[in-house]
Amino acid sequence: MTEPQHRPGSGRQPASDGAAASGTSRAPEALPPLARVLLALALLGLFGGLAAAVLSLAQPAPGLAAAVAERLDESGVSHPVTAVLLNFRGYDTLLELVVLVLALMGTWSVGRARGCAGNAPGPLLRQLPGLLAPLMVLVAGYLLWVGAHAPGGAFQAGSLLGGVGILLCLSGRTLPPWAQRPSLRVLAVLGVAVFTLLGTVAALLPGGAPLDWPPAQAKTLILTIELAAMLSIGVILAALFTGGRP
Amino acid sequence: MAGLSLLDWALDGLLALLLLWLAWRALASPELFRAVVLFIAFGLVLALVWARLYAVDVALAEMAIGAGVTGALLLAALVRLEPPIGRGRQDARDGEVYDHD
Amino acid sequence: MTQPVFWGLVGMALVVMGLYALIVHAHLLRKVLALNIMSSGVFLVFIGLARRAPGEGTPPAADPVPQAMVLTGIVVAVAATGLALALIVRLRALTGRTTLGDEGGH
Amino acid sequence: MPLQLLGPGGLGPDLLLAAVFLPLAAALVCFLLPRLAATLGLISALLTAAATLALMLGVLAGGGMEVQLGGWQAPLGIRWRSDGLSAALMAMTAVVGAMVSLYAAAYFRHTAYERTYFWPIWLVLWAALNALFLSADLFNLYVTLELLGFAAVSLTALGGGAAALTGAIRYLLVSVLGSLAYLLGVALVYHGCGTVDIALVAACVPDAPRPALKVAVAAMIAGLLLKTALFPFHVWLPPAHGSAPAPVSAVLSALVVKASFYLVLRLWLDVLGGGDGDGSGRWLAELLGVLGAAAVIWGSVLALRQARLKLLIAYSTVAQIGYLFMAFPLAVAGGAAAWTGALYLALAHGLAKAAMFLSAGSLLRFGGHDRIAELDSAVHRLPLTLTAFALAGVSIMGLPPSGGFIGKWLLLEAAFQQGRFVLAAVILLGGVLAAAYVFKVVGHAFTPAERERRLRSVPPGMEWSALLLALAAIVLGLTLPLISPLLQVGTDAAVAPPVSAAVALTAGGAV
Repeated sequence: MTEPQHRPGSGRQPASDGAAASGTSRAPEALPPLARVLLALALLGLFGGLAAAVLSLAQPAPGLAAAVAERLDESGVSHPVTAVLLNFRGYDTLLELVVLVLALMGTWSVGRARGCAGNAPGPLLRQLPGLLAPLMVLVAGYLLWVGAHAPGGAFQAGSLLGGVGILLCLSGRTLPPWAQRPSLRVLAVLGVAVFTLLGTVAALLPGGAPLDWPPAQAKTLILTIELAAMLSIGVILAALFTGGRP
Repeated sequence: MAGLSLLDWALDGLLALLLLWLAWRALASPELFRAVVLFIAFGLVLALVWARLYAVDVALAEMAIGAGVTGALLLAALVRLEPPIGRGRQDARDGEVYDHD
Repeated sequence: MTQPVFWGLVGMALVVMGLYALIVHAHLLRKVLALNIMSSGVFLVFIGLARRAPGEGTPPAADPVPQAMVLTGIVVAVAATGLALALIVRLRALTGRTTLGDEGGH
Repeated sequence: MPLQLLGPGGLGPDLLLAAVFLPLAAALVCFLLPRLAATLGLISALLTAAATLALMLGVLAGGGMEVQLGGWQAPLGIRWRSDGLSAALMAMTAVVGAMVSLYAAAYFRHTAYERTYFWPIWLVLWAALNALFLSADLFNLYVTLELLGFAAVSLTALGGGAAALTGAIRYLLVSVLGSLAYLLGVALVYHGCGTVDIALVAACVPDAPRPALKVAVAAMIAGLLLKTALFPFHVWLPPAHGSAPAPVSAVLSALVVKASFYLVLRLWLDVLGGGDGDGSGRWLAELLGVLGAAAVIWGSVLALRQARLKLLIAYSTVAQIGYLFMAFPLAVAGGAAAWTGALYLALAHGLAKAAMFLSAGSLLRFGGHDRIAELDSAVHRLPLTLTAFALAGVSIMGLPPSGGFIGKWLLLEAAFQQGRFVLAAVILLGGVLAAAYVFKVVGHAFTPAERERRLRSVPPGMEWSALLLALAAIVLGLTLPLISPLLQVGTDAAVAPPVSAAVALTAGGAV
């Protein structure tokens, strides 16, 4: 970061803001020294309490590793973390996807996107996506597929896709016309929509419960949801990067 | 856990010190840009810690989301919050009016 | 002290450090950084302590349930960061402020 | 429809599903079709309210209901559990939600931009509330808390100005901090008990390592107090609630702060078994009571000193939250009626405070400002709105026959029976101060206009929804026989072993 711009009127800013804007000064701190010392002492006491809690936890630990292992073959996947994320505690994951969509709605409601970080991209940044993007998409696809039986899955894959979006944005490329507003929205809510729909259908089957995947179809259902979730996560993370609605 | 060798402890200790130091520098660094870069480094070291704790899924996610996307978000926001000299036009581009109150 | 307890303590230290920075700093971007470091600390407590149980297989895999929970937490944290930054950038564009404006500095 | 159909064996589980998934799906559709957002949003809001009220009738008729999500038993899976406590709060949410939706349809009619974002975010917020009231899983509750917080923050920022943005950012920081403290507690609970299911954790509490458990409970409750804005954690609330658009302020004050209060209560009753296990539970209850009493006085005094109507109402919320926590020392000392009183106050405050904020929004729309001293002659132009405000004020003051009266009466009774005269005095003083700030507003509204101003018309939808909510707050006081059994369903857990102890046993056997 080079010298920050001195805006007109910055003299009337709070002093702490002025200090923050000038890169050479000390970190802005809101509290006077005495209060900071007292705060540090109080937090030291807090750390003591927290440490006591950690130290008091007995060994061996109770945990759910055994319970997960026992029912793993009914989950449709052989990687325990994926089984927890998309089957045993799939409802958490659904709500987490809603959190992402909500962050997107909130960001879009605040203002328009102001382009990517601004600078005209240098030659490296212009060329990089051409090389990296296909590779990253490939790796994302691999991570999604491998998640069924080894570490990986929709979140890691989706964030890689998000990275692709960020790179493309930084390189100054614009979205192709088909990816403009309406389909962007569709992609963003796809994960939640597919998850909710399948979860509701599962509840309406005789003897079913919400998000209850029949063991025979579980793997297909989980991969379908993960595919949709990956696309949504990628689109949302990239859209969050642009900082506003398109 | 009982079979933790001296080497394991050395590695754990080193990682922990590095993690705490990076966190402290990221929080106390006077320059915001440096603070954000240190935070990204913190995320990468944390990913190593996850791998060391056999949480490979979390390590991957930390690298991609914790360090990668969060870092990118922070850097982008930093540019928008403190535009460097000569790039003030960008702020006015959207027709937004500053009212310095 | 065992390895899980060690990492649990490191996690708690990160929580406390983040809390200190959250209170002390006025700049909103620093507050966001502080919250992110705090949440990393919480995740470290969550996963570090999970290694107390003797794991199964080689290498001994960590308890998958805390791992899944921390994955959820990481995604929630990035969502919070994105939303917070969008609001902060907007506040800066409207008022020129990068602080809440009612603390410090005055 | 026969009530049995709504109970556990019949449509009950589907109603639980509808309460969460219907507003969620509707939010997605509203987001995808911004032009139809208002129409679709209003229809789905009314449907959600209907499903939730049917659910409450089902709980009244057939008792609590449970759904195992994904078909997995706890501790592996997540449970929804609907009992009287959650059904009562969900029903209040439904009434407030339906009226706020009606109000918002009129309020945002001419602001296309706010409208397209208000509806999806508001419906997600409603889904998050219902999900929170239903969840019986500590980690899942963390996710619902975050969802609720982000939705509330986004809605606050919808106000657009610098004040709204500052309020929203402070709200977000506080909300995330509170959630993190809660999550830290959940992590310790998981490592102490090996589960995050509420019933299983309750069964494990006697054997859990003490320091870890105490720190976990302290962290969770501290985080929730921050979110529910109990004194001295209240400073973030008035700016956020005072600067958001009126329907949003109503939702935040009436519903969102109640959610974290509900969770404190849930932890207290279902996890800690009423908190009288050992000395520290009683100590914590006394602390909460003292903070509550301080909130009643401090919030009321500050409300009285505000010049702007919406800030006055926001500080009144700070005070009314205090009453809810004053029930803790009274209930722990043996007065289970204090819980009923606190719940009654929570419900009555939700209805009345929503009515107040909606009225304030109408006055703001009408006069273009909400400066209390310049509300002159509003009564001639907006009689319905002023009536709504005054009726809501009756409930906030705690005058008969309102819901607020019943709640305060039950608390007072418990305080007198236990000889806690200081608490009783605070309860009465809070009522007097509330009367003062309500009459301050009403008095200014009755003064004749001194000068002509540019005045805008207020659509009838905005006036009537506020009035209906205020009437609901009054009628609540007359329905004690109907609602009291509902609240008993929840408080049973404090006296008898948890309803879900059977689940704990079967699940414990499965591990």
